[in-house]
Amino acid sequence: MNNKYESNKWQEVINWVQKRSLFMLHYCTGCGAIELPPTMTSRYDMSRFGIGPAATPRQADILLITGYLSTKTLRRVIYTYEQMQDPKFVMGFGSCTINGGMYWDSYNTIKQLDKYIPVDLYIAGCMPRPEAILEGFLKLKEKIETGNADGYKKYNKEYETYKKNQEKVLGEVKRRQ
Amino acid sequence: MRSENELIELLNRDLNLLSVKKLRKQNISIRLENEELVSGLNYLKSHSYIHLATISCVDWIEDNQFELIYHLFSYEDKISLSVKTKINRQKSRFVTIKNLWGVAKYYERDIHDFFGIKFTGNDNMDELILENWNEIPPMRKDFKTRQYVDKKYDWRQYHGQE
Amino acid sequence: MGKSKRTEMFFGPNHPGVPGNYGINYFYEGDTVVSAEPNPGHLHRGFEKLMEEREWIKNTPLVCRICVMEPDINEMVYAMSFEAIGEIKIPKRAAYIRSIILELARIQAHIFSIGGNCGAIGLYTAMQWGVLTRDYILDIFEEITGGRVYHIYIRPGGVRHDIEDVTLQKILDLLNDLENNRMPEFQKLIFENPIAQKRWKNTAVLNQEDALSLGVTGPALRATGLEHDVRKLMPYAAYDQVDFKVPTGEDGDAWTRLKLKKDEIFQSIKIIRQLVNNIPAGPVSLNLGNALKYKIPAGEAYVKIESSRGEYGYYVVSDGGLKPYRVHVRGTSTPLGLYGVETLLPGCRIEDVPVWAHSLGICPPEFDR
Amino acid sequence: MILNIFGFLMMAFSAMALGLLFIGIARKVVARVQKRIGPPFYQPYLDVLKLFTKNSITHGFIFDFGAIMAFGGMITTLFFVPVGPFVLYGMNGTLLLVIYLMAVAYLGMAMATVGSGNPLASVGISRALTQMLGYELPFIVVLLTLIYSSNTSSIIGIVQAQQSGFMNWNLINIPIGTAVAFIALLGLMGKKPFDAPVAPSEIASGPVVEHGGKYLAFIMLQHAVSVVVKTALFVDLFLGGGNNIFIFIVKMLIVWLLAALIGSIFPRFKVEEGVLFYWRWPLIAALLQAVIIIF
Repeated sequence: MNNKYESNKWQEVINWVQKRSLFMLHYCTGCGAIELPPTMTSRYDMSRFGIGPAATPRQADILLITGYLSTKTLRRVIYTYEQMQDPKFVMGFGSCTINGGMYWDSYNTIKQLDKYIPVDLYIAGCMPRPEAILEGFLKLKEKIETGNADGYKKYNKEYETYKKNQEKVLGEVKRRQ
Repeated sequence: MRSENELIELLNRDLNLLSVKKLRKQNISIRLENEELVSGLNYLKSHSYIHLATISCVDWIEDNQFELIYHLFSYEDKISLSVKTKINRQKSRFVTIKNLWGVAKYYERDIHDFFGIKFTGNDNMDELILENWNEIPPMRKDFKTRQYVDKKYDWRQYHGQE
Repeated sequence: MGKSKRTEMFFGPNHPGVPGNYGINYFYEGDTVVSAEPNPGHLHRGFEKLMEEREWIKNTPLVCRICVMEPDINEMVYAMSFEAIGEIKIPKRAAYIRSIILELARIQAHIFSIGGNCGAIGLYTAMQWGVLTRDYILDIFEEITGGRVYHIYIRPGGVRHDIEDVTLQKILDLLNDLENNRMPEFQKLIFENPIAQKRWKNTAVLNQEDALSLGVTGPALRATGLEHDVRKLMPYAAYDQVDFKVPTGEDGDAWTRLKLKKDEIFQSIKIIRQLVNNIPAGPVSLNLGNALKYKIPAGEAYVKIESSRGEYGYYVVSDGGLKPYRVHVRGTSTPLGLYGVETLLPGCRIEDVPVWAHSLGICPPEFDR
Repeated sequence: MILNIFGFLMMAFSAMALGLLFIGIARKVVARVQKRIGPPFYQPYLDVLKLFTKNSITHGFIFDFGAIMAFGGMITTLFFVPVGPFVLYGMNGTLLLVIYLMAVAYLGMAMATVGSGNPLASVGISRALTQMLGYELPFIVVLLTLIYSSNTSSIIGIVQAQQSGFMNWNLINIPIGTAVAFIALLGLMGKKPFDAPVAPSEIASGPVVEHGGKYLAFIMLQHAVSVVVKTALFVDLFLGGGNNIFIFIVKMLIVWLLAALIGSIFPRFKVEEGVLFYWRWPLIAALLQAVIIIF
């Protein structure tokens, strides 16, 4: 995988801007979503870092997969992800997205999120504390600045692989723009 | 307001019980024949057991039977009453009680999802919780989760792991 | 005849107003919902199957994840069903500690729910304050159990470890702060807010007849005037040792339910004060032998307790083995979230749909399981 | 000619910059009410810049045209509203023209909505147009009173009539009317409690639900300009305008922050409740004011 980022002044400016303003899609896919309100609101207040909630996928930059994904949700997540506009970033949130976590032997949850959509960053923990989430956001910002958060490019490039994996779990996935 | 023993007496008198058990304080379970279940529930509903908490199903694979348990509660007697009946596992068909409690419609759909039991009279038996499920229903005892998971999902490979 | 102007709308799963990952597909004409259908199952993890595959004790960390709003309820009801089948009597101090934990959980759930209701009508300041206030209770939980959200504290045979006196004092301080500083703020901001009243009054009305036939419990039932509370009907833990009232309302609308929740917070504060002041000394858990080899005789139990939204029940069957033979979870909002959507939502306005869902306490993970 | 175009561009860009600054400050203030620190005041600039770097998807010609119409409509309105000493057009009738032009932006949004075909957006825009019926009625009554009392329908004329001291402000002359106009201003700006058209928890940000990337950036800029236009209009009409641009901006900021603070402690009205609210007390008050002024 070639992550080498070409030094380009214009691209640098774009990355700098993108890093400082991130709209997070308000989609609670799992129980991790319970730690998002504290992160968003008064006590931890992630808006300090320029991260705010967005109501619809069209407006959002970050897709947070907050915890386990049942296959039924995975389908919606794929639709949502494909509706989002580039550049878009995915954060896997909690152990469940990494290897199934608590639900490693459940028949209805996926075990590994990055098989189905590209993940830029994982936050471990069940569930991650608000501090961990903030730390994750800061790490993501670093990655964006250095141009390493390129999951969406990978998705376009290796689309067929992802599609194959998705269809293995879901059957047919109807795609609409 | 009846006590547990009064209730058992009443039920023995009016219903054709297969068995009755006082499980613990404020907890009674009774067993009815398949055919008498709906009329029995109807009787209980008219005797202040108006709260249907849920319908559970247990797969007794060794006896080749499914057991349906209707959990009722009376706000007057303050007794939680479980009404049970067993049905054949192969036939896996039973009658709906949605005319007694409309909400049972969804409990039955849920049981249909997880056990594959069809309820006659309940017209909507579409998938509720699961989506595109084409294995044997997951809550049956002969459904092996581990095998299914191994087949369907990929495990994450860690460095240094076989 | 004019053409029917029905339009389909997907309210969730990806929608900011929906509580959790849950969908309601409805058709609307003008601004009114004419037919609705729930679309649950996005959070299905197969808990009941997973629990059949794990030993009794290993289920303790699992059950709390069924409902994330109030995880302790699940731990409690699971432990209670284990004890009911095994006919185990837990120490008195453990019962007191359990009640304290459950009441704290109730307060945090109520505050969170009030905040969520305010978010649904656009009163974001109250939502922010609500989450902030809840966080202080989570701090107490963290001190007692080590976890903010999932505590894994109440286990079969008692609780995991003792509460220290310092922490009990902290709980009392927190309650004082809540009662004297924070609740009056909420009172001014939410309950004396004319527009909020306008939005909630006569909205999402659930009458007594419907509530009983659906099997609705908790604040939604009490708001219609019935004084039904599992804590009073079938006392568990240490609830028979304390003196408290069950607040009821009349109208059965969203406003009444919210006021009830506020009153219940004060009742819970009262309960915790009594419990903390009268807590007996002694052990906090029984020694049941090797944790991985817990065994209880064959049997069954349907156990229910009062969560912040109503009756939460577990039906547990044991065949005498190392693992439960069958566990069935009856989530509180199951009747409302499934059948209630179909029957009660039609006639509601589009802008009242989130108010409906939040004020009736729809919590999708507990019916998806 | 070239100088004129340059002037227009300068005005448009500085209005955008000022509007975004206002939005940033309001976010910060509201955050303090909510007991948090809040984003830096320059966050809206970054948001807009970022949105311009994003890919965006169109939903057809009508969608594009609607977005341009919304943005262009608002910019055009700006040229007719005196912002401090900057007056581009001062002819008679600008006041009514401005009210008329402000609707163009909404119509543009409505077109974009049609283009996107999203039911949430159509609900949102129908709410916005319904709400317009609500606040315009008392607002127009107040404006007619104003035109009557100042003997001119040119905004700059009304400003000039209020010069020479605080006591000449319309705030003092027609106090009830000012209050009514302020309430109407809340609806005009879509501030709470009159933000039903964009209610995120009900209809997922309403008309802009399908706007992503550059389209959303245009909508944000349009919003920024509209903040400037509407607060400037209010300052011109009731708070004596201003020859000094700084004093003028401070007055605008006060109006804007007052609106933001009110928004932070109220939930939103249902749309028809909002309309009925406007048709009740504000309308009666406005008519009362008119009667007082005329007789």
